[in-house]
Amino acid sequence: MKSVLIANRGEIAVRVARTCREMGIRTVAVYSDVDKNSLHVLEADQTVALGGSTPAESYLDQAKIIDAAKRTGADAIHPGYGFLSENAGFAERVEKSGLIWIGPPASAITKMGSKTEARALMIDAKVPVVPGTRGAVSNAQEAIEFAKKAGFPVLLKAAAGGGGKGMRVVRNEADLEAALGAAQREAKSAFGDDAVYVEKYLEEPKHIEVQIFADKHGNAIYLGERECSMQRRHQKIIEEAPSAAVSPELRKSMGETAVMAAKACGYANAGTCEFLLDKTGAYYFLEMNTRLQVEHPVTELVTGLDLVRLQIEVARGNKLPIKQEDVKLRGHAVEVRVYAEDVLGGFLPSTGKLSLWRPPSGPGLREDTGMYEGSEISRFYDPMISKLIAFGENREAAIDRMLRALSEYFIAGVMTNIGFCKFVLERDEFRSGNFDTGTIERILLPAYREYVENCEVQPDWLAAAIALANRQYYTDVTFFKRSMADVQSGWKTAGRAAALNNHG
Amino acid sequence: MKSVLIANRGEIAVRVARTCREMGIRTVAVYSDVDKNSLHVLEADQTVALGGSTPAESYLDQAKIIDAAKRTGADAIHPGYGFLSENAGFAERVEKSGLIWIGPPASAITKMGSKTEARALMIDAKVPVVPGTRGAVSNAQEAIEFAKKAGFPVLLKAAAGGGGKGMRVVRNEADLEAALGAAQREAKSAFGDDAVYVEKYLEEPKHIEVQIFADKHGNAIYLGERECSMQRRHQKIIEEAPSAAVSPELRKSMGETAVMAAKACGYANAGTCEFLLDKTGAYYFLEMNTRLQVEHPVTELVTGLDLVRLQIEVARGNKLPIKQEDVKLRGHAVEVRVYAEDVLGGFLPSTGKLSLWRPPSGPGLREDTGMYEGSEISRFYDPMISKLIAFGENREAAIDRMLRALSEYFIAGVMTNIGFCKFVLERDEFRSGNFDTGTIERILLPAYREYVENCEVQPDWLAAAIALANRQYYTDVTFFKRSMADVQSGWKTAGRAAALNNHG
Amino acid sequence: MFDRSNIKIGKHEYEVLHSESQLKVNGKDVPEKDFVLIKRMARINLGDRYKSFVVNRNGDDLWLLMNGREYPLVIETDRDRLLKVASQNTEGGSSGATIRAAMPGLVVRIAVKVGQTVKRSDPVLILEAMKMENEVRSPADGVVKEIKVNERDSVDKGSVMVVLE
Amino acid sequence: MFDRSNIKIGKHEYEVLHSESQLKVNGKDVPEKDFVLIKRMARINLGDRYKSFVVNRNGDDLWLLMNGREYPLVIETDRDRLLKVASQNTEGGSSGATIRAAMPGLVVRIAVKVGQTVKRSDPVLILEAMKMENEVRSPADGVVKEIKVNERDSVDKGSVMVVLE
Repeated sequence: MKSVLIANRGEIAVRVARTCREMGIRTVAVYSDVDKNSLHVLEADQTVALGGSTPAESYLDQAKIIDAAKRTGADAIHPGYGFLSENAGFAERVEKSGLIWIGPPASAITKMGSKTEARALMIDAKVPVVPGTRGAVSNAQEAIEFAKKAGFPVLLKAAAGGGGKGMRVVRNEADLEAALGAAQREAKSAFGDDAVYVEKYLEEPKHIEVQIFADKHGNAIYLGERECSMQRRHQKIIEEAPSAAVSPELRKSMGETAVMAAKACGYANAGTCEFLLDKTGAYYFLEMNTRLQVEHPVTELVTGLDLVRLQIEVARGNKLPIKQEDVKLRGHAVEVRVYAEDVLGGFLPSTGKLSLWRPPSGPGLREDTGMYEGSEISRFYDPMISKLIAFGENREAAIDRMLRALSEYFIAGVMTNIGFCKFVLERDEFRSGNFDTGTIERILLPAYREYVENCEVQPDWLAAAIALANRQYYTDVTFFKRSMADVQSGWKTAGRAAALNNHG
Repeated sequence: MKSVLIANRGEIAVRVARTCREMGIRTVAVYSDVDKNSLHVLEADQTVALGGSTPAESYLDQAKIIDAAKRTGADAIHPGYGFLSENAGFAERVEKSGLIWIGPPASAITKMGSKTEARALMIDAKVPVVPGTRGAVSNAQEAIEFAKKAGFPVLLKAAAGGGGKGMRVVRNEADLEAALGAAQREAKSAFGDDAVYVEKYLEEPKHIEVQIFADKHGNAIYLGERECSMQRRHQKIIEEAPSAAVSPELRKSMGETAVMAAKACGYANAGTCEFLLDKTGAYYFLEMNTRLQVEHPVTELVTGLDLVRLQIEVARGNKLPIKQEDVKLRGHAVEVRVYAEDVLGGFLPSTGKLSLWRPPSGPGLREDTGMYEGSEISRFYDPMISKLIAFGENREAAIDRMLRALSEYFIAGVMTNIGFCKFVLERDEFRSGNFDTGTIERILLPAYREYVENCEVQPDWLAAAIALANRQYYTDVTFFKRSMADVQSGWKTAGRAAALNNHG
Repeated sequence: MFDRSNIKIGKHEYEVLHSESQLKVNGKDVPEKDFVLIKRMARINLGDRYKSFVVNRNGDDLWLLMNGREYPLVIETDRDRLLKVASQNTEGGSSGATIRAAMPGLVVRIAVKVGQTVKRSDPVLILEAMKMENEVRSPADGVVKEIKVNERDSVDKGSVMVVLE
Repeated sequence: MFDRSNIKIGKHEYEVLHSESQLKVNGKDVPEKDFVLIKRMARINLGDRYKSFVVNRNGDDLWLLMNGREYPLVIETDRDRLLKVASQNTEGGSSGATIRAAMPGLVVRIAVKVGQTVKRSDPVLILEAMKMENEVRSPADGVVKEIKVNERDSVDKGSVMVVLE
């Protein structure tokens, strides 16, 4: 494998390209029209324009991507996460084109990718699963029947899903039909497949996932768990490794279960078994993600391994270079997904240009991003600015380090969730480790709203500081930035400056 | 300890402030006039202007610094490295003022800080040392006498020195007097002390140093070694942990020797024993640095510890939280000191403004810096832009990661040593681990000069790319930057643009 | 002598008076505090912990960004008021208007030609004063009758620069 | 229709003709290559590995920054030639080598005298900067024609210190 086409964008495309470069592998980036000035384009050895701006026209267009690989002489495709990463049809098409697929066999994706089929397989393998429908429901009536039997609330889930898309909690019968329609539409648009199934909704569980790795020679290992319960709208915001709720014994038990699950479907490459963990310590198989996860860096920091490197080694047909007993966890890692969004406005994306961007750095800190100062957060894609990952000797140190890092982050141009994440990281609910997948929406978001409303910011000082900052802005020649548009018309500039100050 | 004054500037001041913030300790920054827009000023909770621009007027002014600590209510002083960090008089003065000194006892600094006294102490403790004069030489004649006895070449070293300043290799008698004068002047200007002594200059040794840590209760441990042989003009450029030349047995032997040395002088806090290692595996005590080292991050990455946190814990009077058997090394770390300098012009500093600065990031990478886009590299201080540290599962992976990182680094405004460091990291001399403190100047620098002179850059392509870049610069409105000076007069802008292009 | 800034953060209004040695907010003295502004990154020491903010300019809009949140911001300084007076200083009318310099300055650019039709608030010229380029706009619809200055001319306060008809 | 750019990198000169669909360098067609320019960060695919560079503008000077090294760069486009008509700008070249200060600093010691013969890489003077004494060596064989600085003088970056012939 000498050349890899990365069928993705943003931070994960950059992240995969980085390891490829470290391994001496040439990278090919693909990009939509919107992304032509993206970092993943800059970081590749070669680039192919896919055209279009919607995912369907670009990163989901299988023919265009395979054609790009052929034209550039790539001999493998890495799908990243999202987009085509869990599309078994695509994986098959890639391999039929004579290219290496850096991911699990299409057959395993099919089995695990359909959540309904995966559930059946797990039941056969004696892995505990959450009660739910046998397969996708074809109409609202089927869903209602199951819900009445199991009891509300229930959870609608896209069979091909991930990342919270096509997911809905339904608390009573009246809402079910509308929610099902919405979930199916979302699923269709996100994954090209509208199959949705229904599960009993467990109240206040933890979302714990186990990273597994398997090679093509029947070896499989687990790399510890990740704590992913800090979610809003079913999307993870803060992830950790290890989980404060998982003892060494439980880790071993869940890890071995995850390896069993992988072996049951003939798995190879990186995969993640998601479990719900209840307060008694019982856990239920939720689904298996047959790809790299967004939050894989926390595992990398506590194991010292590079998971993309392992993916490539396994895809090359090599044996796993480590055995289970070589996996030694050390310290603690926390990841925060920094989003451009209006938290109190319902986590709505905040689009715009990153007119100022000074990310934190220093000891124990990693940042994975596809952004740079001047980047646009567009409406076409996920508004994630970066993933910030902090390592510490223990959980307290890692969390304190993350708080320090967030306090260093300067962003202008868009609203972000940084203030909210700082708030969460300081709260007892988070510090204690006693939180579940509903803690943010049930407790922390209302508390944050109240905190913001009653926030004593010593406004006199702030006003004074702003006045000084404004004065400095007009007298300090060092850092003033303007666009070329202003150069071309002095009038526009002067007009803007005057208008700016006449605003009051 | 609730508040720490950091008596330093640049990346180390920022690095110390970061850990303080993580520990909930308030930080006070001090700064010279030149540094008023520095990052370490922005990252502190409180700031005190020292005035002046030379070190003597600012970071070396003991009275000003202690006064700043008093006025801001700081209860401890962290000296960083360089400046007053190894000044026993200052350490004593700090403690007499009722402040905590985050460093070793003044008595240990005195013993170890004078290289001549340290040598005597080590000889008594049966630690092997390099042959040299008993103490500082008072005139050239003394130096010549020793050199004739021990044989040329000899090494002149500032008794209070560090960082290559006040150091000169002398290969024959004729050069000795002039070299001594230069070394004394440099020593005086850098450390306020012109004492210089003479050692036999060992040809082709490795520079290996051992990080030690001691508390005030008699406990001392070693945290493995660092390989620091990649030097130019006696200044380290590339450091690693562990060293490819150190076996587990040698590590234990050198570590235990270093701990002995620490105990011999009643040491507490972080310290580094520098050794010369010859090709037979014999090692000689060179000196002990009684402070944090520039290259401490490589040790942090392989041990998983935060050395500044440990410094603060020990300074608080706490016992070391770990024992020798808890120190577990994992993986490999490489540090590159990115300097603003003209490598082929004799490593001369390159001053200017970082008009473009895009540091690398991502997996396994840490950057410690006091810079940001727009920062000035001034002639008053060390022209280090940042320390880049790469971690990998093994030495190869760490080096490849560093190469990847350096290839991502975009800097405009000054020349840098990035191209040279990439060249070194790719060479067999470095890859093999078989290099010594003279390898850069003896082999790699001439090889680099030849490489650059014969470099085939496919100039046609480069010319075409520059033409396109230039066109885009004038048509792409997105990223054009100008200073406020241009805003004030549209004519100046137009004139400059024209002049710019009339250059041919 | 004090500079005055009126600051509106969200719905809260403040009058800030600043001189070399003193700061007053809403009439009350506020002693010197630790305030750092680098690039556009601002940090002020408010008690034990510092507060960071950025003032973001998006076209004509000003926003305060703090803790990931945006607050609408309005700033009016003495200079702004002077400019306002300047634009009122121009003698308007349906026909025939004179554009005078409201302050001493340097004519940086002239955007109109004799005989050119201009509408009210069209840019007429740029006067550099107080280290800023200040746009002088037409006070009325009309035709440029006479231009009494050249680019690079210094003008005194009150001198006629352009005559419209 | 082609746009023309004349590029001089160090001592090498190139004529680049570019249209929407074609690129010619020194008269030879060069097929399309992978070229990315974001912010001022440029990356071009030259075979297996990419090459990154930045074009840096410092006042009137252009520099190519590549692999940490600076190369003086001159770009003249068609547009520049049009502008040149107005202001003729020719540079009187000198044939002898000049030794310029590579950075601002303090002249600590001058090791040569006027009339002295020096060889390439002979020490000429010591410039103190960044707390280090930096030896400045002769770039060529020659005779010292003029010494424009004295010991203890401060010099700016780029200023001529010694002229050889």
